[in-house]
Formats: sequence, C-alpha cells, structure tokens
Amino acid sequence: MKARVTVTLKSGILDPQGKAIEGALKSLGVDGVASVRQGKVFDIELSGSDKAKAEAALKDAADKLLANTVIENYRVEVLS
Amino acid sequence: MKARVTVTLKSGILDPQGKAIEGALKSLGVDGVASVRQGKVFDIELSGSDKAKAEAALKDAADKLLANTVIENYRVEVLS
Amino acid sequence: MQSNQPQITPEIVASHGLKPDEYERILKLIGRVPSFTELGIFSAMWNEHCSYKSSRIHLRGLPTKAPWVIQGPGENAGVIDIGDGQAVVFKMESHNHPSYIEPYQGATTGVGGILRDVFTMGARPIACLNALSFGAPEHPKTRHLVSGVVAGVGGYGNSFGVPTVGGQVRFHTRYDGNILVNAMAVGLADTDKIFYAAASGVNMPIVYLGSKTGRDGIHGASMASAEFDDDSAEKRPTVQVGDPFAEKLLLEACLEIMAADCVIAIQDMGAAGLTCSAVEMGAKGDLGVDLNLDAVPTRETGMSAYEMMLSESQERMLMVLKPEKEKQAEAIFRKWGLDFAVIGYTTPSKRFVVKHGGDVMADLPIKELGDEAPLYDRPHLAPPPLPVIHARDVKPPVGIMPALEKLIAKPELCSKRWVWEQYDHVILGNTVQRPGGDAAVVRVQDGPKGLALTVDVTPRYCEADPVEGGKQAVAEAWRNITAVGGRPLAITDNLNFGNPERPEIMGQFVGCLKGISEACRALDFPVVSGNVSLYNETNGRGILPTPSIGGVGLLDDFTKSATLSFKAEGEAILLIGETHGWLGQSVYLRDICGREEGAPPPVDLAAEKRNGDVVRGMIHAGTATAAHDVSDGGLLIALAEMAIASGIGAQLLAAPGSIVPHAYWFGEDQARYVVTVSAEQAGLVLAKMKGAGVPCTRIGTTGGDAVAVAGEQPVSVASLKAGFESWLPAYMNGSAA
Amino acid sequence: MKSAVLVFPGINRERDMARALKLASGHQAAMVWHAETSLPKGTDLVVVPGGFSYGDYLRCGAIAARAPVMDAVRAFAADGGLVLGVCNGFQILCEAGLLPGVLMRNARLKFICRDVHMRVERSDTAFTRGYNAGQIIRVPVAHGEGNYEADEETLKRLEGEGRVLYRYCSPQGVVDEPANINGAAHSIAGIVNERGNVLGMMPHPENHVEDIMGCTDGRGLFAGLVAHLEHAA
Ligand SMILES: Nc1ncnc2c1ncn2[C@@H]1O[C@H](COP(=O)(O)OP(=O)(O)O)[C@@H](O)[C@H]1O
Ligand SMILES: [Mg+2]
Repeated sequence: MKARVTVTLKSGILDPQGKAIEGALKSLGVDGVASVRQGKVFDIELSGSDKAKAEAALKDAADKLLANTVIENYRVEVLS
Repeated sequence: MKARVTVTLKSGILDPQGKAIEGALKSLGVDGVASVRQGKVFDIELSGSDKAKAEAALKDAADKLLANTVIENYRVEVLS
Repeated sequence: MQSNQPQITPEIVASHGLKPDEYERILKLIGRVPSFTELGIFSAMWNEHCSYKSSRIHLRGLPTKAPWVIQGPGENAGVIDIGDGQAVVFKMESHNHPSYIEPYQGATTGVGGILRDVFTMGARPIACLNALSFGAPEHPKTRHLVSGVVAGVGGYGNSFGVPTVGGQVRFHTRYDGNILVNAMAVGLADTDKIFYAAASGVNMPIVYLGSKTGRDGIHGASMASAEFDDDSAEKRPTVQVGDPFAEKLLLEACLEIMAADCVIAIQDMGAAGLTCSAVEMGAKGDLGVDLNLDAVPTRETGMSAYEMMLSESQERMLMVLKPEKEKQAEAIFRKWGLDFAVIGYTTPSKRFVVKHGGDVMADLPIKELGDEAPLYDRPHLAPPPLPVIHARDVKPPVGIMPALEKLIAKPELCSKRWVWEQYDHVILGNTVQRPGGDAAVVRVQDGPKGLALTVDVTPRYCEADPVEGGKQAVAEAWRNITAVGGRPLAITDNLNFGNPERPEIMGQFVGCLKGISEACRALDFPVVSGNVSLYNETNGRGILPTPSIGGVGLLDDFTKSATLSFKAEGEAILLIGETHGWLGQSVYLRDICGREEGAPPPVDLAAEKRNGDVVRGMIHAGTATAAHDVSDGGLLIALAEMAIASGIGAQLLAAPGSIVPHAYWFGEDQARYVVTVSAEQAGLVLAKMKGAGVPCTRIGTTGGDAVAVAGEQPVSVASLKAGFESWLPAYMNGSAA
Repeated sequence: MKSAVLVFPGINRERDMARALKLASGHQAAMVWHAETSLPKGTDLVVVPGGFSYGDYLRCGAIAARAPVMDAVRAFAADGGLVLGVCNGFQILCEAGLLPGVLMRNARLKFICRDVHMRVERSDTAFTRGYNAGQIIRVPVAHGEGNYEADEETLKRLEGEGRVLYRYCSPQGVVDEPANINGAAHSIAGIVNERGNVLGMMPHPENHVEDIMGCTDGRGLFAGLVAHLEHAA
C-alpha cells in the first residue's frame, strides 16, 4: 500500500522558510505570490492490505515522529 | 487563490532523511513500514483569480526555485 | 479609554498571574480600573521575569564593581574593559520552560534572545556557551529533550555564525519535569561605542526593526483572550519559532547603523516584547513614550493592541534614532531586507501611551510601571547542615582502576563530544582552545589577546549547602579560567531555582547568593550581568538549585595558554592544593556507592586565590607544560582526562598513607590543580612552592600508554578513552540507559 | 592574487575566508554583495564562502544560486576564471549548475563539526598544486548537509575524468565508511568541473591556515592557487 502523510505548520506559527522563499520568488519576478508556507510530505510504502490498520499505523507514526504536534498539523491519506 | 506545489525526490535519488525516518519508525514499533521518502509542500496564496495564469506562475516558480529539477519532480495544484 | 475591550474580572486578573493584592496596587497606582491592554502591560511588567520581585532585594548584595567594569547589571548585558579600547559584552539567560514544551524551538529562541542582548549593546558576538540540565537518562522524555535542545542550540548558533565553544551537560532526576537550558553569549565592542537602552531627547522617533509581529508566545492569558476571539486554539501558539537567518540580518543591519552613528538608544524585544522594551527605554531616559500600534508591522491580520503589546515574536528591536539620520537608517535596514517602521515618539509627559485604531488603549505612568512593581522579601529557611562524611565510612571499591573505568563512562563524567560536535565551534577562525578543555580560549580579533570562557556550577553541592555550593560555582569558573592561563575578570550568573514562595527554596536562593557574593569578593570577580529563573518545579518538587556561573577571563597573549593534555613522556606530574579526601556529595559516593549524601567540600577562598595565582604564573612563565583543575570526580579523573586528551599515559605513586586510597583518588577537595613540568624543573618548582607556602607534591610521571597507580592493575589510555567517549553516543542511539 | 569573496545574506564564513586569502596572497579580498551584477575588474579568483545563505531555507544554496551576482560568476567561469566554493559555497555552485550533483542531509542527520582527514587525489590542478598527490590533510568540517550525491553516470564521469580532488579518509589515508563523515557518494569531499576551473568542497581549509589553530594543512590550497596564478601570469 502507498500512503502519504502531509505535515503543515499550524496557522500563526512563524514560518521562516516560507518567508524567505516568498521573498526569493518576488525577487525572481514570479507574479502574484502573496504568501508561502512550507510543509513536508512523507510518501510511505506499507506492507499488508488492511486500509484501516494502515491508517492507524500512520497516525501513530505522525504523532510519534513525523509531525511535531506542538506546532504542526498532519493529514494521513492511504492512496492505494 | 490558494495553491499547493508538491516537490518529491525522483526515484533513484538517495534520500538519507527518508531512510533515517524509516529506521526510526521501525524502532518505534510502527508496524508495516516498508519505505519512506520525504518531500516538501508549499502552500501558496496568490493574488488574482485567473486559474490558468496562476498555474503558469506556479510552474515558473517551481522551475526557477522551488524544485531542483535535477533531482526532484513537482506537481502544481490550484485549489480554489 | 477605549471601551470595547474585555471587562476586568477577578478571573482575568488571576489568569494574568497577578495576585489580588498586586491588583489592588495597580488600582491605587492609576486611580481607576485598568483597561484590558493595561492589565496585560502590568502583568508583563510585574511578572517575576521582568520585575525580579522575589529576587531583587537579594541581588543588591552582589559585588558588581571593579576598575575594569564598564557596565554592571541593569542593561541588556554586562560590559568589561579588556584594554586597547576594546570591551567584552556578555550575559547568560535561561529558556527552561519553552524548551521543555518544544525542545528545538525553545532552545533556538533562547540562543537568539541572548545574542540579541549582546549585539544590542553594539558588540559583535564572538562566542556562545550553554549549560544544559536534563532529567535522569532513564526518564522516558530525556532522550527526546536532549536531542531537540542540542539540535536547537546548534541550529541557531551555527546558522547565525557564532562559535559555540563551551558549556555543561548534566543529568539528574530532579530535572525530569523541568529541564534547564541556559545560553550565554559573548561579544566584542569598542569601549567608546557601547549602546544603551535609555532614550534621550523629546520627540525623537521610536523605530521598530526586524521581523514582523505575530501572535507568538502571548503571555499567560489564553483563557482571558479566548473570550473575545472564538477560533482561539489555533491562533494562539504559545511556542515561538526562531529564525536565525533574520537574526543574522538584524545583527549586520544594527552594527551598520550603529557605525553610521544613527542610534540614540536601542533595546531588543525579549520577554514581553514591545511592552518591556518601550517602557524601559522611556523610564531609563526619564521620558514618556507614545506608541501608535497601527504602524507596527504584523504578519497576522486583526491583531489587537493587547496582542501586539504582549507578543513575544523573535528577532525584533526597538531604537530611538537621531531624527536627521532616519532616512539613512531606513535605507540600511531595507538593504538587509528587514522591516522598519516609526511606531512612536518620545514625549516629555513621562506617560506610556498606546494608541490603536484611533483609540487610546493604555495611558500609564511610565516610571511607576517599573519602579512601583511589587518587591518581596519572601521568607527563607536555610537547610539544616548535613553531616561530614568520613572516608572510613565509605565503602572502598573492588579496585581503584575498575572504579575509575566505571566513573569515567557514566553520564556525569563522560565526554560531551556528542553535544559539542553538533555546534560549529571553529567558525570565525579564532577558537584557540576548543570544547573539551577547562575553559575555551577565543582569540580577540587578530590577537595577541584571548578570552577564556567557561560555565560552571555543581547543583548537588548547592542543594546540600547553598552557601558553599554558591562559592564553589564561582570558584570553579575562576579555576577553569586560571587553568588555561587566563586572568579571571567577571561573571554572569543564571540563577535557576524552584518556587520562591516556599521558604526552603528561597533559603537555597539566599544561601547561594551569599556564597556567590563571598567568592566574587574574595576572588575579585564581580557580577556584571545575569538572569533569574524561578518556579522551576513539577508536582511540588523543585529542581536542584542551579546557579550557573558564566566566567570570562583575559589572556594578554593567547599563545601563552595551557591545555590539559600531557605534552611529552617523562614529565613530572605535580598536584597543587591540599587533599583531605572529601567524599561527601562526591561522584564516587553517588555513582559507585549509590549515596547522594553529606556536606559538600568546603571552599577555602584564600587557598583558591593563592593556588590559582601560582598556577597562572607557572603557565605564563612557560614552566607548566599542561594544566588542569581538579573538579568533579576528583584527582584520578582529572589525570585520566589529561591522559585521554594526549594519548600519553602516567605512572602514579600510591596514595599517601594518611588518606584512604579511594578518598585520595576520588575525593573532591577544592582549590586543586594538576600541572606537568619538565623533569629537570620539578625539583626547583617544588622548592619554590615550599618557600611560598603553596601545597605541592609530585605524584607521578607521564609516559607509557596506560594510567598506572603503584600497586594497582594499570588501564590503557585507549580503553579509558573508549569508555569516556562511548556513553553519550550509545545512550542517544538507544543502546544504553 | 586578486580575489573576490561573495557575500549573500546569511553567509557567515566570509571573514574567515578573507583572512586566509590575505595570509596566502598578501592581498585583501574584495567583498562582493549578492546584488551586484559584475565582479571587480581584474579578479583572479572568485570565492563563494561558507555559511547559511538565506538560512539554508528551501534547499541549501538554492536561493543564493539565483542571485544577480551569480550570472557574473557564470560568465567569469565560462571565461576560464577560477572559482572556489567552500561548504555553503559548494552547495551554491551545485544549485547554480556550475558543478554537478547535490549536497544532501548528512547520513546521520546531524550537523557535524570536527576535524576530518582528506586525501588529495592529484596535485596537477590549480586547486591542489600546493599538495602532493596522495597527501593526507586535516581540516575541519562544519555542516549539516554535506552528503554529496549524483547519479551513477555523473559519478562515473567524475571518477573517470579525475575530477574528484579531495576524498574523506582515515588519518592513515584509508577511504572507508567510518571515515566518510557525511555518507557522501564515493567519499567525495571536493570536485571540479569539466574544465577544471571551478572547485566545490565541503571542509574548511580556511580554518586551518594558522599555527595557533594547531594545524596548517589548509594553507596548501591557497598557496597553490597563488602559485598557479603567478605561473600563469
Ligand atoms: N553543552 C556543551 N556545549 C559545549 N561544550 C560543552 C558542553 N558541555 C560540556 N562541554 C565541554 O566539555 C568539557 C568538559 O565539561 P565539564 O566536565 O563541565 O568541564 P569542567 O569540569 O572543566 O567544568 C568542557 O570543555 C566543556 O566546555
Ligand atoms: Mg575544569
């Protein structure tokens, strides 16, 4: 099974990376960018075929390691 | 307009971070993880309302800066 | 006053950490009910962190003066004169609670804050140090906290571009729920270009610089503010995120506009951000301040006056500019890509006026905000003295050398390389002595001067006997500087204690300060800056009292410094100072016998001074080829560290008959150093010491590839080194407890 | 030797580099701001120093690689001018397309600062003529992302064309896994471009040029450049 965990910063948390990228895009002349926030994706291959079990395992992974839940939110999708 | 650019490593390129996370998840006892690859997402707010134009601007942004196309692929989605 | 702010209720007052009598004080002071914004301002100014209300009266007793002190406590950082028109600016500060909640960001913002304190005064940071206290290794959170904090300290300093050259790391169960992250920064400035916080002149522009303001770390009152904002949880992160890149830009921009002579006063926005910085600038300059919050650069929409006044967003500064230089200053800031906005003016009114959206949100007497803050002389109770533990009542080890091998591979005494290798300690190209020695040595510009830098404290001594423990912390910092050949000049202190409302804790605080004061006086080692962190406790149990002492010393010629590694085979090993075999509170007693007991070693300040001055003299004269102070773990640990650093072994004489061997080798008597001298000079040195009344004995000879004590099985230096280096990496890998 | 040291926001080893260049050549390097569109006249050597340009946000070196001054550097390199990138400078040169490959997170995911040993693979280049081929030198590293990676074909070309100039090794000169501090492909510490005039390396030779630092093994690189330029002149 393939799955994706997307981790994004909670709103209100400063995103220095996004800020720097925003500035760079502007100076590169990319049009109309108002704001950028950067997050992470984890593309994960799982053994087994039980979707519910996989989802539970991924939530566990996100809570324990992939996301820093003090400042980040995450979303889990089992793709296939 | 809100958009998301997702950048992932091309297959075949070594991902030390993904590999380390894979190992960490295993040792944390998260079940059934076969492999992990890490990528990035950029959540971008755009001014204007022309979807096609926005898409073109984002492609431009990805080519010019957000992705290193030697090692990375990207995908652009205009969400709203 | 604008009316559409929340009503003040007793609950709101309490949620701001203000006691009922403190609130009464506010009512009396301003003669009316404060607005919500005003209440926020009071809570920020009158909390422990800003007002030092529990500690102030005791801090007054610290010696803060010496001919070389340019600025003592009271400014962003202390300043000392090192000659040639150069000054060293330094301070230490804690970021304990945030680091427990989010270790990486807590540590980064701690480092960022202390760096700002230093460059605010016009100094370019040249070194950082850090003192870290974690819970027991086996505590489930410890590994995660160590990994996050160390990555955070490194993450900020490495990117900012300052070498992190020294520090301390300890583990103790009393920090399980309350770790300590103390960061120290040291900068270099010209004595005639120091910048201060006091504003001067009426109608001068007050300028906001740096990053934009968000809702970061808004102080305490999430409950109260939730009442006027529905989707609150997500909007009120209590965690600040550090941005070392922005800070590096801020540094360069600040130094550039200082050099261009644009600045009248400058203050960084640290804890309680805009409130504290603006009030201090005005109050110190005997001026009022008018702020217009509509001009504050924000990164979120709809921020209230309350939020802007209390935001702790990082990487921001407040400046009073020379009006004629405003354009020039702005151009410099724009060049560095930073925000720049005139957000107010100084006034003659001595009032602190905050306007937002056309309304006056606060109008308070500016001096009283600081001066009239509550001041407490809290009851304090000295702990009962603990019994002196006699060596004969302490179990001997199976063998001296196996005990050495065991001790050196334990958390307390093992190498902290795993930590400091994550810190860039060589950047700027001036780190003459890297971490791993007694004090770091950092060259001053192109030399010949150098600075010796160290952080020290032994919390278990402080708990057992606060006065002796306080003395010992200062004495050890003084000794570590001396051991590299430095002349100790001044200290910064970071006083980490539990809840001051408990008399036992206040007793520790008062006792430690007494000890610190005595030692600083005796050693001519004044306090020029510091920080107090109270309420470090969980479930009613305080941390070990931990007054971290950051010491700065001067080397007139950094090439005349000593390191702890043995230099050659066949040199004489001398022990300077008296050995009685003091085992109370020793690492031996705890880690070998499982007893954390007894009175700690007493500190004889006269002996410290006499012995230290002698050692420094030997280093300067080139007589001492290696030098190391004897601290934690005792004599044999010190010798093993010298052997490990060099790869050269030592043949040691047996313990003198008058002292039980394990007390001789592992006792923690103070005021001692190990030095090596060439075999030819040994006799002369011993004779001279005798003449000068300095206790000095030859205890062995360097050489071979093992550390050998007469009558004991020798241990190879390689195996000692393996043990010394292995514990921390193994622990962090999850393969050791 | 007239050198130009590029300064991007967030760069922080530019002073270390300027000091080393001064020691080696007697000349003060020109510090060139990222927004410039040309290099000082008569520049012999462009140095992209270490640091954290733009915080190393996004990817290390990515934003700096797109700064205006980099067009001038590209033109300078195309003309055969010498370009040296150290640490962040190496990352910037890769991102700018002046060198192949990329620098990824260290295999052990931690920032690492310590002295490492490198084997100088050949001495017949501008960047190594101050050393003997096979010489082992000791210099510090200080980076979190120094793990050099490139596709198989690129690596093959680099090796085939002798473009790997510096390789991590043990103090005895053995190239093996334990000595490969960041997990780099083929233990690569430094490479040159096809033409041999652009070098990127992770370690910091500029921090080992003075006796008082306990080691002067970094000097050879700078001395070699000076000699090379004198010879060419
Ligand atoms: N957190 C840290 N950061 C940097 N260096 C550290 C840290 N902890 C310990 N060190 C270094 O490790 C060495 C040994 O530390 P310590 O045992 O506390 O020394 P001492 O007994 O001389 O005070 C010192 O050089 C010290 O600076
Ligand atoms: Mg010491």
